[in-house]
Amino acid sequence: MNTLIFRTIAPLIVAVMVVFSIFITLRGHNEPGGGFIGGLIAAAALAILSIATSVQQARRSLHIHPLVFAGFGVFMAGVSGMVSMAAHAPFLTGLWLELELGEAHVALSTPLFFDLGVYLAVFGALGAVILGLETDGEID
Amino acid sequence: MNEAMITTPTSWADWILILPVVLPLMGAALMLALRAIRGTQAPVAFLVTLAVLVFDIALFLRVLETGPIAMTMGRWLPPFGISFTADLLGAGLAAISALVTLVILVVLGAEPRRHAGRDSLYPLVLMLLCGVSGAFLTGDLFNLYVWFEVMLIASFGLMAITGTPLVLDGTIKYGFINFLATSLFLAALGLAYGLLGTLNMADMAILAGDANPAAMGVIAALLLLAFGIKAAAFPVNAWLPASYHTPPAVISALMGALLTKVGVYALLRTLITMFPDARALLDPVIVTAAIATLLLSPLGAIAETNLRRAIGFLVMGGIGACLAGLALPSVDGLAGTSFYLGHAMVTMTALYLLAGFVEKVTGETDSRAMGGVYGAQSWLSILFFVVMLAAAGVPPFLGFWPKLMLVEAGFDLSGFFDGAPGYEAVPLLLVGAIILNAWLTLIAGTRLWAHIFLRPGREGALSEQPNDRLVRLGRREALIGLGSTGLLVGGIVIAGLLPDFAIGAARIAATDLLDPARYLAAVGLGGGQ
Amino acid sequence: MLALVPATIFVYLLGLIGVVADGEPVRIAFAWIPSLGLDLSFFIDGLALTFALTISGVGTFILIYAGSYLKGHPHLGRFLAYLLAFMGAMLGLVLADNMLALFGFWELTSITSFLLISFDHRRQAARRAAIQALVITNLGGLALLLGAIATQRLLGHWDLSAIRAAGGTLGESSVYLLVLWLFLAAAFSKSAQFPLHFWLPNAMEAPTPVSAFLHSATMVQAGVYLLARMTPILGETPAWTGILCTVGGVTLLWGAFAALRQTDIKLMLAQTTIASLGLLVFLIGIGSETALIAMVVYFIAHAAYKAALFMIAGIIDHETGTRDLTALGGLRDKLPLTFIATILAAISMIGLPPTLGYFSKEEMYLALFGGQWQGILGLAVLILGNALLAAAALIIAIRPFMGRLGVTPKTPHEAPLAMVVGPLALGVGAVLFGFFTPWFDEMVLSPTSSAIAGMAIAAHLHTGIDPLNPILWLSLLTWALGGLAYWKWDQLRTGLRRAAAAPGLSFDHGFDVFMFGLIRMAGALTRLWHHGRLELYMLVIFVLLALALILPVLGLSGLPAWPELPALHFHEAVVVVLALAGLVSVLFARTRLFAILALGAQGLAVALIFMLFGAPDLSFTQLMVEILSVVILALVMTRLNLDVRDSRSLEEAIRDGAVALLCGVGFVMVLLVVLGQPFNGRLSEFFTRYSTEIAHGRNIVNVILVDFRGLDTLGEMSVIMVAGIAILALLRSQVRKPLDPTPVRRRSPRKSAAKSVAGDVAPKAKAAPKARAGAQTPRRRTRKAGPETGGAGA
Amino acid sequence: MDVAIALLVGAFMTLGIFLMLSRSVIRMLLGLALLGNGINLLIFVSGRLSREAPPIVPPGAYVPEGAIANPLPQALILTAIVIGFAMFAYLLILGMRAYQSLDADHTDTMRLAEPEDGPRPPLSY
Amino acid sequence: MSGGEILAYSTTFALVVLGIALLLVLVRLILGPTLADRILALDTLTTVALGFIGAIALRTGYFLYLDIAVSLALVGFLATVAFARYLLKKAEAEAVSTGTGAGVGQ
Repeated sequence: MNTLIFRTIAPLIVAVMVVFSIFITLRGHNEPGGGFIGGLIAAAALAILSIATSVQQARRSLHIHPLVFAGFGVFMAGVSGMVSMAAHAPFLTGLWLELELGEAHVALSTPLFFDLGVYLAVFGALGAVILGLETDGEID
Repeated sequence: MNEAMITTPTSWADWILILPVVLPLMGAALMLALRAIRGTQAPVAFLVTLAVLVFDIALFLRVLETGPIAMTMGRWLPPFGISFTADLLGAGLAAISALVTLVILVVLGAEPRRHAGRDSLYPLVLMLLCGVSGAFLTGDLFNLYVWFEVMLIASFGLMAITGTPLVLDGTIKYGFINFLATSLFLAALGLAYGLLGTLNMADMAILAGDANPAAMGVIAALLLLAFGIKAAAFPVNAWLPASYHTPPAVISALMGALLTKVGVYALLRTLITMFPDARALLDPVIVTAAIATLLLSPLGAIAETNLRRAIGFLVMGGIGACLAGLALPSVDGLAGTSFYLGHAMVTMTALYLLAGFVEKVTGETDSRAMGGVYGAQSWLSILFFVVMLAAAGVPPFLGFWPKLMLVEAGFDLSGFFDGAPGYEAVPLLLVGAIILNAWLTLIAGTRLWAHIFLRPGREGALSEQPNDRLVRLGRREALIGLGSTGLLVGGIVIAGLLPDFAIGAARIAATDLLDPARYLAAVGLGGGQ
Repeated sequence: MLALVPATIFVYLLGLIGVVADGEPVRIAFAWIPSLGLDLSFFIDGLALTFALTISGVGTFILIYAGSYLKGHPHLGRFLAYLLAFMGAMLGLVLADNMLALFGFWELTSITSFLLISFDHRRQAARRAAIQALVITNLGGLALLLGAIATQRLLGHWDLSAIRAAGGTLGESSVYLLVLWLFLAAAFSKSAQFPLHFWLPNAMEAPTPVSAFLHSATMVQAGVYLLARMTPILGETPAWTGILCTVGGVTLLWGAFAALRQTDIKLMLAQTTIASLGLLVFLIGIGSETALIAMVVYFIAHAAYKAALFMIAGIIDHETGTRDLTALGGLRDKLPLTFIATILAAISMIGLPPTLGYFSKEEMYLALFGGQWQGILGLAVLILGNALLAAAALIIAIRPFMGRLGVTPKTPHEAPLAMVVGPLALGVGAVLFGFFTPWFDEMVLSPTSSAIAGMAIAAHLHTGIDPLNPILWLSLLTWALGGLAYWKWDQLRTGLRRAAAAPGLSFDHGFDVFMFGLIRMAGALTRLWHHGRLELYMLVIFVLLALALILPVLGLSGLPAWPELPALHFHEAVVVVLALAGLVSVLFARTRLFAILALGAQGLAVALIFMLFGAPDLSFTQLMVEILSVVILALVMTRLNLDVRDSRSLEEAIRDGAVALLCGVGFVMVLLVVLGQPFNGRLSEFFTRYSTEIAHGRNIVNVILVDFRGLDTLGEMSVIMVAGIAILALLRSQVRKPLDPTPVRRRSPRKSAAKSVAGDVAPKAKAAPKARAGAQTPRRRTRKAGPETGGAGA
Repeated sequence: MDVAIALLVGAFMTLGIFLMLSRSVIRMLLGLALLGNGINLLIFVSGRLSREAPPIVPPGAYVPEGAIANPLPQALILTAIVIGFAMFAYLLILGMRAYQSLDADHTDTMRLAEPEDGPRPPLSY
Repeated sequence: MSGGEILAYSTTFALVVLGIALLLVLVRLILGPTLADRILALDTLTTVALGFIGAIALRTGYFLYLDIAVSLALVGFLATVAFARYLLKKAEAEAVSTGTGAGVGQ
């Protein structure tokens, strides 16, 4: 797909999609969205990037092997469930930490990290599949 | 808060219920996240599995002491949160899964050549263990579905890891049929939710009695079909002999040990504990399937020349025995099934592992081309012989006891030897099938033994000439790989000689299966309902 | 050295003789499986003790003999280990009180026998014999198991001593015949009774010590032991007597005639063993006091002389290299000690006074003398059988040793002392016993026959030779007949051979027919069910699915009612039509791309349905998944040249369509049933109620996903992660493809394929010689179609 | 409307199963996808339908005003969709690899694991 | 007629029209005749669905549906891109195998 228009536009779209995916993930707790959808959008962005430029380029722009994202995401979700051990609560108990940073009111919670983990897992695994399909899996 | 959440604090000791699932999950995730450091995978996998085994055993002992225990995730009151519930059956099977995985990891580690797909192998093994543990310990039907899928995708990955044409063929059959099975499970689950409005197994067990019998019948029939496929019950067992012999032997061992057994476990859990009324409707089907599986599987093993494919048929024969227990729902029958499940896990692992060594020694997969192992590898031969006898249920090896319990259950349920005039014929049919199965299995086993071990050379004119293609196992492999398998077999022998503990535990497990009061109480439901 | 083990046991058991003879059986029990109410209990009464003494006594000599017989054999240690294991199992069998323990030992003897018969595993005949013996005895063993369980159910105890103490008997039970046949099947298979006798001659493939020990003196006697043991519980009924006498008598004659047909010493001995076993069964069947006494005496006598004769056969074989009676002769001077032993054993076998064999014959004739026509018939059978056995004994004692020296493969020398001492001692013992009859009566015979009969029997052997006693004349008749048979042996043998060959079918051959038939049937059935055609596997599943969906509904509630629910709006209907159109287009798509497009359209419609019914998150996810599916499909399809058209014939399509339609209808029906039921929405109400308050999230679906049911999500994301791993592994495996030994048939036209060939050939070329040199270098991408890959590619 | 969707479920199942019974792997995969969608819809209908009221609590409120769609089946289906997608992707790529290795996507050609004319068991000991 | 009613009528009208559009696109999707037609039909289907979602958002007052419309707009073209790429690759492959530049279509 070496058309000029697509190659020029694609990075822009990809950037928008990535930002949008993070946005969707973060607000998922209150509005439609969440880690799954965010991750899927991010993976779609990666697909567009790889089609518009090349797999190698898309892989380079990630810096890290996509499966590392996936592993890290699952690990993060697991950790966010384990935190409740310290609180003498069962696995995956939601713990909330309300931070007042000056004007901003930030709510940090284990479900948030869990959702971020989902995002990373979905993005990583699907990204790996999409890139791998073009290169026989050799995407190191 | 009180009406929504459990307020009693969870002690750290309670975490043994969830750690067998979380540890391998996080271990696998960590392996991926740190994939740059390659040499660590094998030791990490070993340590994680060892930890899981320790936790599983602790869990088992605790359940033995206090009865079933539960942990509801996120502190939400059951049935609203997901309750992990361990009764003796689940905990015991989880412990055995961890044990066989550990042995398999050791054997894998001792192999001189690394398998293809080395980066994925250990994470996949851990994820398989994770899925299996989850399936054994969860107390929520949808959650069970999720663990089934975890297990399934991990087994896909493992099975196709070498990517040879043979493996691909096997995996296609395995993959399509098994994914279809989980899809049917999902459909049954959806219907059950629509009917009962709940997903917690204990809660479902309570509500199922008053639900529409026709719909419950469909749900139970769907579950029987779905888990029957998973468990490789006749006539939906074709995927097993089509696929289990294709991957490397260690992977066959892992699958043969774990996957079908989870299917049987799910059958027990759903049809015995949760929907006993609907199961009664399905009895004729279960009996037919059990008898057919019992009789046809060893015939397959007799007919098959590919060694590991023949073992696949033996795996299915064991499933027939388990199904027989499902059709004999007394304490003895279910205890027999529970015991048999544990026995089959260990025995089939050992059998596949030994078959792997045999294939290495002979360089062949077809028993017709093998021969002369008895002369060259005494230890391997004796181990194989013992395991074969254990699989056939010859006393005093381990397989005998569960079969004995099943036969006794059949006699008791038939009432034939009570002295009373009337009796039920069906349990006697099952008893007959179990006995014939033992005999046919022995025939199959001795044939394999005679062809592979006793006969000096390969099939045909040269069969009386020594086999000159035999290779010696590497030192490390013989010592560690065969040694650990030998330890496993030693365990089988000792457990067969002193089965009291296992029988007692199986009895308790069966009692809890039949009368779920303690199970319900552990979840926090059932009181006053 | 190992012989010390049985010797010690023998001496120990000998010490118990006095205690047992005083009517105080010894019982030892360990708690074994309390949860099944099982004790590992041993019970030593006269019967058990007699058998145990025989086993350990003969075992001692056998072990001495075996060490010498197989001297220098590479697997001597293995052999002795099996032999000892067998002896342990056999002792356990006769001493066990618990029926399950008895069954366990019973099976162990079968297994050790399998290992011993197949000891010379290089010959197919040995393997066949081993399998045959195991298959037959195992079937009997399973019958024993069933019988034992049935007995326990009926009489309430696992322990035989407890059953006997309670006076339990099954004679009046309504299922007596069934249980009887179960036990008989076990005993007959183990003791080689007609028509299950044929495995025993084949078992002579085993080395001679094994034949001497297992297949004459001990293991085959297990069936006799079982019958004796069960006499108080099962015996003394017309069926018992009738069956046992018939089978025993037929076996006696069959074995005796078959013995005279042989020219191989071992085979002749094996056939006489069958005959003797028949005789023992016959005597148990009669069950009178004298018959039981005769049986005990005969058992002891037989064990001694038969083991001795087998060992002698082994010596002859060992020293001359042949066992053919027609080739042997004149060994008297070469093997003097062996000759003496042979004469002693043969005297006992013929039943000349004062050997034990004589006494047993006297007793058995006495038992039948003066009866009804059955008694006379039995007597005739016994006389004929004994006469033929005597002839066989004469043949074995005279042919190899007298006459001219035969031409044999090896020059005969006297065997080493270790081999001769056994037969000599046993032969002397068989004779000596005759001089200690009072002690023998009191210490062995009475307790043993009492134990069998279940009541006190005072045995007394008639030692005097009284010409007026008609029994003596019967004995004389027997000897005369035996002498005649010996004299006419050559003619007799030819005649018998012709008779045996006449039907063209033997039991032994029948076993092959059965086994091969079983194997062929197994092959056919397996090919029928496991044909390897995926679509048929699936078809079976879907047929079952249709039944599972439809039958319960039709059977339990009839056709479901059409629930009263609001109708669709126009735009909703349009979406449904879109979905249907997408579906049908997938079905009829003629090209790949169109199929994918139709799949996308159908997915879009599903997403819209989710949206219309208030599920934005679902709709969102469905859309994304559908798009990504289409992308992946398109990526895959660029590499393939697939045909998506249906290749089914019309009939197949109709068949599949009917099944599919039934499934679809079934799903609709069960859904209607479910929809007709009231809905229990308490889970959702709970989630709705607490989503914001406790879980701090306004999107209830998301809160369910990450909090209420977070564990599902954890599992789900791990599915995704594993799918990533698995797919990458799968894709990576194909890079190795060009290195297959088989030529590549199809290669995608992309450049990377060519690159990977160039990159990989070099390491392979380097690695190959190394691998051939045996170095186990882990090679990275090269795949070898070795055993671990399942021999793929071959 | 529940009934209409129930009928649609039936249509999905029928066509999905019909496609799964064809011998081409790619068609079977399409069938599997349809079957998956059908099952998702089945769960959706089982949890009862309601129109256009997403299960989202308005800002500032504790509980939603009025009736909302049943959220639990949605969460379940969401999980099932994603799992189904993972499986679909795996099987698709498996089919592709099988096609490359076995040279066709027809189940008739997939007879390596269970050869068409498999060896007869030897009649020996 | 109040504002609410006007909105209700107009959204119903919009849904009907969009529904008819959907059906028309469907016809194009099924009839083809070329692959390009069908790809464009699917693309248009996505666009019409966008409108559909918007109309529903207006009708129900749940503006969160618009987010979905936004993301659909963002991602929806990906399928079209993938198809386009597929066609290109296929044409390339055919050109390689037959030596002639095959056209797009079937």
